[in-house]
Amino acid sequence: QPAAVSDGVVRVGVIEDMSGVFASITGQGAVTAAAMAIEEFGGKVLGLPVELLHADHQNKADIGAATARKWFDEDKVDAILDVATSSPALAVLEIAKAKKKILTLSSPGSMRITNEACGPYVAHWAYDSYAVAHGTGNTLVKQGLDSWYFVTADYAFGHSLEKDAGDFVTASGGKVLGSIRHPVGTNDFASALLQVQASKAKVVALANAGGDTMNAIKQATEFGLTDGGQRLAALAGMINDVHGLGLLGARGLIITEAVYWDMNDETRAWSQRFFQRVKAMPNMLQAGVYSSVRHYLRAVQAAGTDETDAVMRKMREIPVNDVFFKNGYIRKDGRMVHDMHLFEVKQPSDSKGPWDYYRLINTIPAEEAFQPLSTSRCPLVKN
Amino acid sequence: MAEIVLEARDLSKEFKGFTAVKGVNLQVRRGTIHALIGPNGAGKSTVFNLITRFLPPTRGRILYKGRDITRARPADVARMGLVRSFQISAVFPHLSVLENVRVALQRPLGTSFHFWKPEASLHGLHERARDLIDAVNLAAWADRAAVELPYGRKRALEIATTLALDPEVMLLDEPLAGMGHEDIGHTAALIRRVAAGRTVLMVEHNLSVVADLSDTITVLRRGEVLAEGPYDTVSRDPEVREAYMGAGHG
Amino acid sequence: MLEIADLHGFYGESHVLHGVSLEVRRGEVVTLLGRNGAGKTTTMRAIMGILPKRTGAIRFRGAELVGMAPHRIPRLGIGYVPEERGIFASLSVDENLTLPPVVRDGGMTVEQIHALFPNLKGRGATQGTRLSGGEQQMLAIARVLRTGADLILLDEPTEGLAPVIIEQIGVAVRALKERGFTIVLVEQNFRFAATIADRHYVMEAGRVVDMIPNHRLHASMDKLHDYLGV
Amino acid sequence: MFEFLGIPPQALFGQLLLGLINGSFYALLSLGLAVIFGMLNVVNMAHGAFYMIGAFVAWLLLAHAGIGYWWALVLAPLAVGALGLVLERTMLRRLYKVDHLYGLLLTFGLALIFEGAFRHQFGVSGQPYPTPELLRGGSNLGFMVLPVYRGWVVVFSAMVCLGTWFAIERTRLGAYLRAATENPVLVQAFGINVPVMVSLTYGFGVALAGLAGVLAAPIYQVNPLMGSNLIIVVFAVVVIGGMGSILGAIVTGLSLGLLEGLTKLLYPEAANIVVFVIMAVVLVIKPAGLFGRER
Amino acid sequence: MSTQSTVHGRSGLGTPTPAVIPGAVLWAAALLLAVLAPFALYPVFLMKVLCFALFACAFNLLIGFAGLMSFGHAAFFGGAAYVTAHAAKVWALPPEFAILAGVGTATLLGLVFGALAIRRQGIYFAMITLALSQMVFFLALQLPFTGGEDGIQGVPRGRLFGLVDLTDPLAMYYAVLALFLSGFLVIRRAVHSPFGQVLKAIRENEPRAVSLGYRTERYKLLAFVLSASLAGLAGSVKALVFQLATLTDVTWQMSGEVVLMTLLGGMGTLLGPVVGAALVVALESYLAETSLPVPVVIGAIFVFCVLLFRKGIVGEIAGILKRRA
Ligand SMILES: Nc1ncnc2c1ncn2[C@@H]1O[C@H](COP(=O)(O)OP(=O)(O)OP(=O)(O)O)[C@@H](O)[C@H]1O
Ligand SMILES: Nc1ncnc2c1ncn2[C@@H]1O[C@H](COP(=O)(O)OP(=O)(O)OP(=O)(O)O)[C@@H](O)[C@H]1O
Ligand SMILES: [Mg+2]
Ligand SMILES: [Mg+2]
Repeated sequence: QPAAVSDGVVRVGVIEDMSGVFASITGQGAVTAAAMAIEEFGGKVLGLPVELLHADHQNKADIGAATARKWFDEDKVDAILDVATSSPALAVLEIAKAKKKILTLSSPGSMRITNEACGPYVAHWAYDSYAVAHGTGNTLVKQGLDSWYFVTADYAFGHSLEKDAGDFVTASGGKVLGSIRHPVGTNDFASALLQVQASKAKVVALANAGGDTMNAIKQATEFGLTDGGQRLAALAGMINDVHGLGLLGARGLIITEAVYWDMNDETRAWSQRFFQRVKAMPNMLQAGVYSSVRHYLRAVQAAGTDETDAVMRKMREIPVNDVFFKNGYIRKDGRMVHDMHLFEVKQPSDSKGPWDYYRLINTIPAEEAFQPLSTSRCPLVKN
Repeated sequence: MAEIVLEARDLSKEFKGFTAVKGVNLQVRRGTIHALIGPNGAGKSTVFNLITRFLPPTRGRILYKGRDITRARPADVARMGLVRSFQISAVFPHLSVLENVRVALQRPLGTSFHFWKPEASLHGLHERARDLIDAVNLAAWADRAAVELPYGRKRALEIATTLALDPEVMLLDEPLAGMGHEDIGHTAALIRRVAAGRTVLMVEHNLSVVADLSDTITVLRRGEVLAEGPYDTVSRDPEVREAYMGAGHG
Repeated sequence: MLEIADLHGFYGESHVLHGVSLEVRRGEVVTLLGRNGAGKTTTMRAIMGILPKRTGAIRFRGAELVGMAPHRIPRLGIGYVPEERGIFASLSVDENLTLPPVVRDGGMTVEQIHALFPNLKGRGATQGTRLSGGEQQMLAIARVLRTGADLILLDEPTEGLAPVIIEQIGVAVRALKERGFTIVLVEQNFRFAATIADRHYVMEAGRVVDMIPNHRLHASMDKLHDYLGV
Repeated sequence: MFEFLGIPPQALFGQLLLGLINGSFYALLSLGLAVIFGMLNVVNMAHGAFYMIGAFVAWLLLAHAGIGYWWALVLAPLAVGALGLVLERTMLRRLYKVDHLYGLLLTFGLALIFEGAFRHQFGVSGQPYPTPELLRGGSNLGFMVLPVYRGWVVVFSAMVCLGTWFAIERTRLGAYLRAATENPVLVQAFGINVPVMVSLTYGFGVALAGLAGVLAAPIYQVNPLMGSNLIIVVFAVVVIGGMGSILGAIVTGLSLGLLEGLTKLLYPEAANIVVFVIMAVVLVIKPAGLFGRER
Repeated sequence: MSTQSTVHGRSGLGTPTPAVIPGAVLWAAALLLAVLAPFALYPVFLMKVLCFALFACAFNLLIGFAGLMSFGHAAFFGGAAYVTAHAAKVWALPPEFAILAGVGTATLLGLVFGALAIRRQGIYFAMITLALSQMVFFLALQLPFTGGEDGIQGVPRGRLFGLVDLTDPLAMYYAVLALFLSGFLVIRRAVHSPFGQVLKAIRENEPRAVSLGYRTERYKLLAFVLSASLAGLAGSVKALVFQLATLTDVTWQMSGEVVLMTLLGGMGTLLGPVVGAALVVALESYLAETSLPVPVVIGAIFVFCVLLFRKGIVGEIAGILKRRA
């Protein structure tokens, strides 16, 4: 029933960081992933064209918000299917809620998305700070690394990473010795690292992402942190960071990700196609964008319309099944629940070449991977 | 002897170890024209700046009508009726002649901070402004921007503006500097006219005008008072002749 | 040595020199007399090429100065002592003295300069502008003597100076003349000028209106009164 | 073992040393700014951009021509200086006669162009630049591991600062510069080519920024925005030190670096703003700056 | 009364202006256009233009009429935006009080900045304001209530005076228009007030103004505070329009942007900043959809204006009209 599609086009958009600190983990890769999902549908759904818009918010919440507002008001965009970075994402979230439009988020990891800020048309896709903090935190504490010091990016995602990991550490009998905050896009971690070094904490947990994580790891090596016996944990580390640092700099890091390109034939095939276009392997954020766009289009197909309520109902009904995410489902608070994996970065000698970086050490089953609904602060959960 | 209206006591000014004014004592009597002369760098302008509080003195006191104004703010000194002119012509170049004078008249109105009042509230001042402009023979220029005036006319405007404050004491720093011969005569006459009922302290190099106008002359040299008195006395002082006037004058 | 023909000079829009012509022979002391604003300083600035705009011809030893880059002119051997003296406050006396580069052989040594201006001796480390007005004037003159320039332009060297110092400067100028320097002097104080100059050019409103050799000065007194209003 | 305000000496010395390193960058950058301001009366808002370009030139040399750090240390400042020279000749020169504010606005525009262009070309995520072979590793000072490279930065920039100070305050060339700052026309009338000197000064000033950029490359990522926030701090340094004072720029740069380090220990929250607070205080007490002359 | 179309304020008093009637017609037409605009154009875009126009007008009051160039006006704009956002969201104040709180903050900031900065002039003044505003930037980054990198989001627009529902775009637009107009009129009046006269005199020749008995620092300070308050008003309104307050509003690049708007439109003209703001905002939103790098284009315009176009659009037009007259 094509008539049910507003103005004859299904328009979806993604707002990414195209040139900032998070450009390599979101950016063009995320846009390409979305495009690949649409291509799988032949660029059409319900016989009508699917149009993909993308924008660069330059890591500024107001640009992100202004873009979303204009897309909804002026450009007849039906859904926004990713917004990179927590701050712009939360800003867009408010607008999407007010305008009753579907929003799925893969790139940001802030817990507020599925707690205080949750909404009926919002889904949080690939990961969140709880999931990665949980994975990495548990593993390290079990190894007896029980005193932690945080180097935290001063924004929603950083805070929630620190809080979630800190909670695990204390819950499993460890101690959090302190934390240092830094603005996003910091150049110099020297004085933070010096403080961390003086604290003699066993684990230096980096509650930041992208370029910040890489910078911090690089400088930690420079100041001899690891030589002094302290262990670095990149809580939101991703395969791109490993690639940027090189195995020599990143070896031994524990990283929790939802996907790895080299898991099975299916992922390898898809990732190779992705690699052809982006010159990098996908990380969980980009795979998440692919997954959410694909799922959205399936829901539109099933609903026979692009009307928000109907599509959202279908999105919750149909299980998420694609190359990377198996049997996922969207919970009441908007969380898309799926397995998470724990990886250790290989030693240079064990690697067969570029992008052969991870060794799987553990898979965290979907039920355990995410914040239990019982502790959710999402108002939708209570009613 | 008339009352002393302005007095400097042991006034000194040092600039980073260099003493520009050294223990100057100066007494200006009410109703007189008092000239301050001396070679370049003698400290005349500095004394002027000290008296009008544009520079803080290193030492010494300044008394105006018996009140100590050594620590007063320059704007306050002006409000008390002690108003100066500048060595280089000081007008508001892009305001009209009328507005130039009106700015001076407007202060006593007390509405100068009123940013919500219309400009029309100042129109009541126009009559008085035009009178003052007439007095210095600028009527023909009243609506022209000050920047368009020839040099000598700017000095006239400056005097009109100064008069608008109805000062008790006027301090004129080289009022004739850079003027052509015609302007000099005119302006000297103007100064004489406006000096009636006021006190004038002026710095001037033009000795013939000084001789003509002033009741008392103070000669400064290297920051110190060298001589003081009426022109005839001063100009016969051998030291003054040596330091300033040279063989040619007097 | 220096020949100026039909020189016009401008400050922005205002036309200040209206066809100045004069010549100076080697070894002469020549003065420019004239009222305030007659264009004397401007003429000197035009020679030095630091006037924003000028037309006409200025020939120095056969080289045309109009159109030449300003920094090349002094290198031909012309020294300039400006009206306002131009002593640099951020430089010591010695630095001021050695600031202008030596442009030709035959300049005076620092010892010779000290002999000529004893006041400058032993003041080398003093900040330039701390000197008294007269000493500053001496320094300004001394500064160009070192460079080997043999044509010296002096703009009002006696302005505002005590007669004692004027006398001293007169002695210095005569000494320079004896050494073979050529000097062009701008003076208001024509009593002073009369004691040292060979010839006088009189300027009025941007033109040279007369030339009076020094020996005819007394005979021309009336004319001068007219010109200068003294 | 002694303690300072309850801070263990390790932390104290460590942070102070880091402060000194930051201070070296402040000093180098504010020195360039001061030189330019002194001669041209231009507040060079593009200074941070030139710093960034210096780092990028080093990176480009390495990535595309295989030319390493030591050559970059020479070539990058030359390249940046040449760029500055061209800009001075073609643009800045036209503004000397109008209000000095226009110089500030022009260089602000240039900064936007440069940063925008590099950002467009290279993204802001930053390019890694390896520490030169010779300066790798750290040396254990007891209270901290000092990366050799950072030590080198302190020593080298101190040398450059001293050299510049000496050249300007103690040589003939410096005398020309200072004189031309006061009265360019007269200096020209002494046979010195002032316009060329002005161009060269601007070139030299920005070359110093370029040099700082090369020095920074191995420490921080090479990043199009690396200069944009740093430069405001440097402005504050210059205001505190007194505009146009060479010595003021160097001394204030280093001491503020130290002070910032100290603040990071005592009250880390204030570390970013301590410089500005000091600026406000200095303005109240000595409006011309600590070493400045009132103009 | 002199009613001039270009309001440059420099032509002589009492000279009859031939453009009296066309001037009035022009104003009326502009007002009508502003009232009808949201039916043709995207209201949020228009509101953004109005906010920045007010911001630029406030900045212009200082540079154009007091001769002081602030390079730190983002502090007032952004500072007010934060406080308004916080007041509306956390304290749940109605919009009129939230705006008042923002403007009050900007005024206080203006007082502090002004007291420090007016000790110096020219480029020093610019640098000091720049540095002080950077301090506000860091405060905004670190103070707990500002939300760091996230800013304050989801600010409720609320009901104006408990009556007008501002979530309606048209209602919001007219509210913004009204606020802009009142800000604009305050500036226009201030420029032509007794205060404005003194300010002009100070700009022209400060020592002379002092010698006439004016305590010039106080006038400059008042001008600074006035300008800061109005910049704050612009920021407060912007926070409500976009329902957020973020670091962008307090960066020094924002301070630079408002300089550009004013420069482009014409410093010291009343309408210039409005034209400049409209142009820059339109340009930015156009550029955002192309692949051209925005800062480069903006920077190029800056360089162009400074080198060749210093009077700005309105300034140039006024110049041409004057020459023909
Ligand atoms: N701000 C200053 N810093 C240092 N020295 C100064 C300053 N102002 C003036 N002087 C010095 O103080 C002395 C007196 O200067 P002043 O201007 O009072 O002289 P004057 O008698 O007015 O001369 P003129 O006839 O040229 O106006 C001069 O030697 C001058 O160099
Ligand atoms: N920088 C300038 N800009 C514009 N006009 C100028 C400038 N300098 C001088 N003038 C004008 O040029 C004319 C000639 O000035 P100049 O200085 O050459 O006179 P002068 O003969 O040296 O006088 P004085 O005896 O006062 O030194 C005067 O009318 C003067 O007002
Ligand atoms: Mg549609
Ligand atoms: Mg002269």
